[in-house]
Amino acid sequence: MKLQFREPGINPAVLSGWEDAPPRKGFFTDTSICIGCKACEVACKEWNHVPEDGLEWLGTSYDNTGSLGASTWRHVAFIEQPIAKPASENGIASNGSANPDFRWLMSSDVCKHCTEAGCLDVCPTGALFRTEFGTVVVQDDICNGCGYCVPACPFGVIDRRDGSDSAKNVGIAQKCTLCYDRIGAGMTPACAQACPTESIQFGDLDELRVRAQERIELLHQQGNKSARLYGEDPNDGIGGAGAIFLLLDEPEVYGLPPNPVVTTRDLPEMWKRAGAAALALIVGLAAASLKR
Amino acid sequence: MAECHPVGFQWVMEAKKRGAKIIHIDPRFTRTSAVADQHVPIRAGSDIAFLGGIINYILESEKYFKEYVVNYTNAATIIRNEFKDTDDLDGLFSGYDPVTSQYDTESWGYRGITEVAAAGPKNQGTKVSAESAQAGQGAAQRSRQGSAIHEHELHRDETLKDPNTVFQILKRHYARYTPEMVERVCGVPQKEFLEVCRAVTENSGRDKTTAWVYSVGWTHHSVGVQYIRGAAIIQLLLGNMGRPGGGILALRGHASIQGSTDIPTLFDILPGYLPMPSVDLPKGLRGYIDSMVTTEQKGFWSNTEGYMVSLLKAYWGEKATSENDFCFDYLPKISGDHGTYQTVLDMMDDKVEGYMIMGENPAVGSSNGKLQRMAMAHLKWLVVRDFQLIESATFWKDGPEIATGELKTDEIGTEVFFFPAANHVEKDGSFTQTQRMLQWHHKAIDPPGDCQSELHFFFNLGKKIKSILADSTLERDKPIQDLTWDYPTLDSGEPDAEAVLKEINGTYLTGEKAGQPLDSYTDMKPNGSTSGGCWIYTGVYADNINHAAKRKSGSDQSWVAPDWGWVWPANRRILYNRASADPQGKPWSEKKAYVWWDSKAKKWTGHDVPDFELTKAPTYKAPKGSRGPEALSGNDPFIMQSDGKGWLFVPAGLKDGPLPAHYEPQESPVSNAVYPQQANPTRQVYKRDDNLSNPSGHDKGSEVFPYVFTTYRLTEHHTAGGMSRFLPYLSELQPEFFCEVSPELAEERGLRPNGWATIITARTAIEARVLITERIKPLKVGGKVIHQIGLPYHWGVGGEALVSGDSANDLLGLTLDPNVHIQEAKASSCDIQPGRRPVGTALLKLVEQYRQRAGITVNTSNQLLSPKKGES
Amino acid sequence: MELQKTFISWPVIKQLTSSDHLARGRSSQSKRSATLIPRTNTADKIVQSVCPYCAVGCGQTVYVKDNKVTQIEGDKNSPISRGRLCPKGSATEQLVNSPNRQIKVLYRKPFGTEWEPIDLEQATEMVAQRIVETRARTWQDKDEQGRVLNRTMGIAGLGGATLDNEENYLIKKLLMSIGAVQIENQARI
Amino acid sequence: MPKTNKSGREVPMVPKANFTSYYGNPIVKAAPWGKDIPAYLFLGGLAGASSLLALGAEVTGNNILRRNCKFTAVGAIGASYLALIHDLGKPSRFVNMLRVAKPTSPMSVGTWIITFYGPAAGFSAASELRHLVNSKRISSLLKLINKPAMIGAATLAPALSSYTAVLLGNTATPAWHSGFKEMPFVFVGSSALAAGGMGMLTSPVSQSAIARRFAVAGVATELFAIKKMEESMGLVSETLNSGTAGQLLKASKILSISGLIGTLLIAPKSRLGSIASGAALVLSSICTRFGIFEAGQASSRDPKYTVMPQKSSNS
Repeated sequence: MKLQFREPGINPAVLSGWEDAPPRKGFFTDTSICIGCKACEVACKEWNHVPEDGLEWLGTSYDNTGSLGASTWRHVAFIEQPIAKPASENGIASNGSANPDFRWLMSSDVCKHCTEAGCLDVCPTGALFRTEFGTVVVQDDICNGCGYCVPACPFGVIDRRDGSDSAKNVGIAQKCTLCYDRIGAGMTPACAQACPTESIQFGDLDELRVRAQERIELLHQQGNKSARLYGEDPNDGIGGAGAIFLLLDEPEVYGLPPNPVVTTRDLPEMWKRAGAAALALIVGLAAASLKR
Repeated sequence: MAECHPVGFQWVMEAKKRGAKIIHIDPRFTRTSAVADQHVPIRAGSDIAFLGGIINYILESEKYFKEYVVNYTNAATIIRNEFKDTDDLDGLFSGYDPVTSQYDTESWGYRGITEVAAAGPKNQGTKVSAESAQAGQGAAQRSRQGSAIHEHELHRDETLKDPNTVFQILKRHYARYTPEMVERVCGVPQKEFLEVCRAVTENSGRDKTTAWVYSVGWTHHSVGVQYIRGAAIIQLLLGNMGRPGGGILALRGHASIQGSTDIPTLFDILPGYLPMPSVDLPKGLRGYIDSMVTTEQKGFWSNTEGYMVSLLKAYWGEKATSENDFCFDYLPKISGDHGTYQTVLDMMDDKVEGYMIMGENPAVGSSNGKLQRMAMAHLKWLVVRDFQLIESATFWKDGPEIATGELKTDEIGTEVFFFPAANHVEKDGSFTQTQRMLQWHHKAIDPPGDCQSELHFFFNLGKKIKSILADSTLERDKPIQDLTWDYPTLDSGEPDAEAVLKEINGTYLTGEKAGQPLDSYTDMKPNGSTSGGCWIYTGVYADNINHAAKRKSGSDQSWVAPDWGWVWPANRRILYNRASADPQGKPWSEKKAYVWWDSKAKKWTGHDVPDFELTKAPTYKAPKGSRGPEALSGNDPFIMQSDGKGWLFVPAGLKDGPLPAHYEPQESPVSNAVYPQQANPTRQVYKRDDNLSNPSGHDKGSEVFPYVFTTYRLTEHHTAGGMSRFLPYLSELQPEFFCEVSPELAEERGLRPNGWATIITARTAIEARVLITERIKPLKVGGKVIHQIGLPYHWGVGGEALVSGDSANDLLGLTLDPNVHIQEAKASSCDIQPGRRPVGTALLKLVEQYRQRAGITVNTSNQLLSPKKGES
Repeated sequence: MELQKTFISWPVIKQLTSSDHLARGRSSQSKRSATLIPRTNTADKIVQSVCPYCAVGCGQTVYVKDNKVTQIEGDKNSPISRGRLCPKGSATEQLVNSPNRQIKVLYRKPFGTEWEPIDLEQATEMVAQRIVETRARTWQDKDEQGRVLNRTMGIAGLGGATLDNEENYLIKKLLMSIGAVQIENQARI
Repeated sequence: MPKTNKSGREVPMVPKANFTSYYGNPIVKAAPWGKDIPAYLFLGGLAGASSLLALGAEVTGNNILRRNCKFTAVGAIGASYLALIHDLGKPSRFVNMLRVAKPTSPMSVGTWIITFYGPAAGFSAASELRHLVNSKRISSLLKLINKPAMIGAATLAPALSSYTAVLLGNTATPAWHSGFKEMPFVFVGSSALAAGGMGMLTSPVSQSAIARRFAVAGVATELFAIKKMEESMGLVSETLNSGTAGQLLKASKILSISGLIGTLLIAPKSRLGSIASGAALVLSSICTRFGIFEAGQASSRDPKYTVMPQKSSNS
């Protein structure tokens, strides 16, 4: 029995016992065409019966959602920012000569469905598991709410739901399932289906990668040098994401970590260290016992 | 558009992907601006100057589409010598009567035509419903029922050189709308303005078309109709009407607001834009018809009598006979403006006893909210039908006036009935969407509890009224007794909606086809042998098929998708599409081919249903003395117009001028830089102390209200919130009322981010959270910095919604466009101060202090004619 | 037997006996997850509809199970919307099934301080009475010049833009017959 | 210019966070854990090291110490169970922990450790009470399993004392993850000083020499490891010195150093001194665990601890 923690380039579903896995599914969120309508947020909640997440006005542009969480599986970020380059260089949000130094970025964030998923790795119950589609799903009939997945996620996506006991799935870790039930029946996830501008695209991840590549090349050709892909590199710290993004600025501007690494990468080293420390404890005791 | 019609906006994004340039002209930087190629911040209320500037650019640089302009518009038509333009009359057109504040439009007419397109009785011609202007079936069109205008009678100069041609008048009129003037009035730098001009003109012509898209940002002005007219002139000059990718698209905000204009719940029209009978018309049906249609009427309005008689037959069935004028006098007569705002003022004056509100929330959604609520407290009875207990249903309990002490619950005598309504999945029926498409929605489940559709409720109500009056012998009760009201019902007791649709479509009453649905409005007869509830909808039920329910997948048919839903008229997707071909009937270009003359088959064909008589050759010349469609020549694409041409200049039918001229809003922080006349001299004002105005322009006291505010909607909410503020998923996305201000204004007034601000007008003061954003830019207007404040208007004060807050509409007063009686809601003046507003009587005191400081009386800003220089 | 089955389906055992040694995938799948199907698949009835919010006219597909709407989403066949919906359209199911939706008729007496329950039939009857009475009180046969008016200025209406064409038709028809002209809707606003 | 903190002491100037955050919102999420988890970190460590110390006492013939250590271990592990179950969002589903065995999940590994350790420690402790049992059969059974249970518990004990460091380290919580190399040593040191301290607290001076030496070794290890850990944490080490975490860790240091001094100078002579020193050490361990826990939570709340290290690893 070989305990392979990772094997880059391979469909993680295959590594997780789905020898006959269908092509890996994923999202490509092209923020350059996002209009910030939040249809994704609502469609997701409606389909998945995710409860309301607070009626608080945040004063952060048009974002009153704040961040992803147990009761927010899609989150549209709004960033009002000055830009330092001439409008013509920005093929996306160039907004005329009166306002050449300003743009309004919008981006719909979602679970990344990492190839190497910290949340899944640390889950002690198997509630979080890799589906045949290569996605990462919490099974709410299994999860016991240990909460370990929450700090394990390098993106701060998953969270344990608070609230009154009568509410749905309180005490259980919750996040995007990439509409496991829908895609199992050949349907499109609710958010991607609702998205008016195809900013959120769903499909076979390989195909989405190609599309993302083409799109970024086009934007670069049009002079939008700040455009970049996020999560598409299989050699990055999470082995590439199942939900990839086209961003127009640094990831942290959108509240995304710039170079996340799944914690499990360091786990073998951690176990070694823990072993050494355990040994040290034994040695310490032996020394204490011997030294008479 | 991305903000309020995100799903429609997918097509704009699609076009952008293919290289289209998107320009967004708006005071605010919105979600649309975020993805536009160019955002042009403009001073609210200055669009006519901007549009006029573009017209001037087109004419000066000769960028107009000459062949289109000469053949398809009235550019070559010669106007009467008596016509005097705004240049000559300090901003007025000829014919202004300072006593009545109205125009006599006679001098605007075509030379040689005695009663130039005098659209019905002069005081009636333009009582066009508010947003019919939006429908593209606008003011001008409906009043198009003018006398026949034949080419041989018209004076035309196709060289466009005659100084009295429309073309030359246009040129003179817009000569002063230079880029410098645009900058001075709109606050748009010339460079930026010229960028727009270039983009629009370069993207028009044989191979390309430009589309203009607008919403209530254009209609909510005291010169709203003229805003649309401005765009119409541009589109006609550039040849963008009746062609794919062109047009002026009105984006409307309610599922069937188009339908409620076509089959109107509006005071001034009957179904199909037939005018409501007015008291000052000659007597009877004949008088009504003759006032609109002459014996030699040209175009499709010539059969107005057929449409009207069919409607009367639909209403009163067999009781309507040629002997009794088809019960024409059963119809009530109007005698002026009975629009919703006039009605509310009448409520204040205790002239109205009962009010029925169906799916609207005037306490929040209508202008001068306080007036709305106070007026409801004057009623004897009020019926509210909605899904939720909206603020209009609970004003007597938790409205803002209870808090200020202006109303006391136990002193309000209004009897209130709240009826829960069924929603769209609980009933069959059709919506007409913004492009005139009827789409059927099928009933999925029964409504819960007491919920009922309006169809069911009004059917029952009608039966009850009929039964109460069944034995009456009074003359006035006969229209009720004789009304046909026997619809087949479903198990639930509600009427079969398809049966109603069939009645709307119309049927043959006699002959071998008796009982069969009509195929087309051309089948309608003035002799009582047909019935039909709305002539423009005829065909929706042709062949006994509910065409509104057609659902052939978009991917299984052509890009025009004719087999999805049904578009009036005649399932035609683009109106006046004859104009998509050149005068000879050939497409202007292959790329823009849409409808063309097939010379072999000798008929019009194409991707859409041709908006032209199918076999009328492009070369056809209307014979002398012909009438109706026959009188339209082969190159008259605008078949509802009395001369078959697109109107650059409107010789009749509008109340405030044949050409758009820039006037300042009722409340403006600047004086009119274009003309000495400050505001629309025919605007509708109300000199009442419950509807005061801020001082405007350079009037004393105007400095008390130095800022411009504009109201609008957000993606996350729906109008006055009845369908959004009660839903958790929408409420959480925009939970509180906020104002959008620039960092500069925040600095000037000491507003703190995420704090509170109080916004004050002569009507009231409201509070909002402060969102400081660079999306709002201060503008330089005539050397002065103008700050604008953005206010989304979705919130209201009440106890039932999940989220509530002050209503932006409370700030607005009532000043109306004279053509359509729509309020000016998009540009008014105000003051803003940091902190929350006072409560209780202190609030009233604050407003009173402001009024005193600004010296406001009922006459403030309500002098329609601006004083001449030196008079003041 | 049952115990044995339980034991074999114990993920630890599955984990040791399958290629999913780390228990990160198939062996951790619960029975419920393995048999999950979308609720759209179990609908009794699928109905075509149109979004009730703005006037774009997006197509909606309504799924019904046991006479309850279980899902409303975009209709992919619509050439207008291609299956897409905005946030409002996406919230339509909540509009329909809203737990705080008012489903009973309420009545407020003149000078009353609270709502009172009332029977639907009775309330409709009362409204009919009010209309007839007000109409009689405010009826105008002719104006001061003797011209025909045939109307009441005592009854007004507001609404229609959110209603069906058929409904607007009946409202207009009925109110024309009673002579109420002040019938308006959002199109004026 | 050197910056001074509230107490007026000079602190090293931290490079200014040069990045744009999303409205200052955190990127990673703080663990949704309450006080149960740091309490468990302490209790688990105490239990493990106590089981080990019990073995040492057995070998060195300190029977009272052995018995007390066993009781400490079983009490601590019992309280651990309660804490762990209490902290679950769905306590009724505790048993789902045994659905799978995942080496990628320290919590899963830990669950299996305590699943076996707990009964071992229990039986081991129970055998100390065998003379109170009337039934001869049970009494002899307890005697029989005493040694295997004690050895079994002692075998799992080092793992129990050290794995919790992996539990914290194997997260995206900046302060926990960045200290993963040294934290196991901090934790075993803390466990040892706590167990030793508890031994001193509960057992006569004459019996607890081994406990004192164990504690001294623990203090030395912990102090050294924590210093090393701070160094390797870089920017994130700020969180160890500020806020609640800073106060707790400062208290921990004072307690452990004073406990150390007491252990060396007073405890061998005075029962009271032994009790005081032992208590200081136990408290020190509690403060360490709560301090490190809090440092992690604080590091999650400020996006700079997530972004800055990642950006520097980028370039």
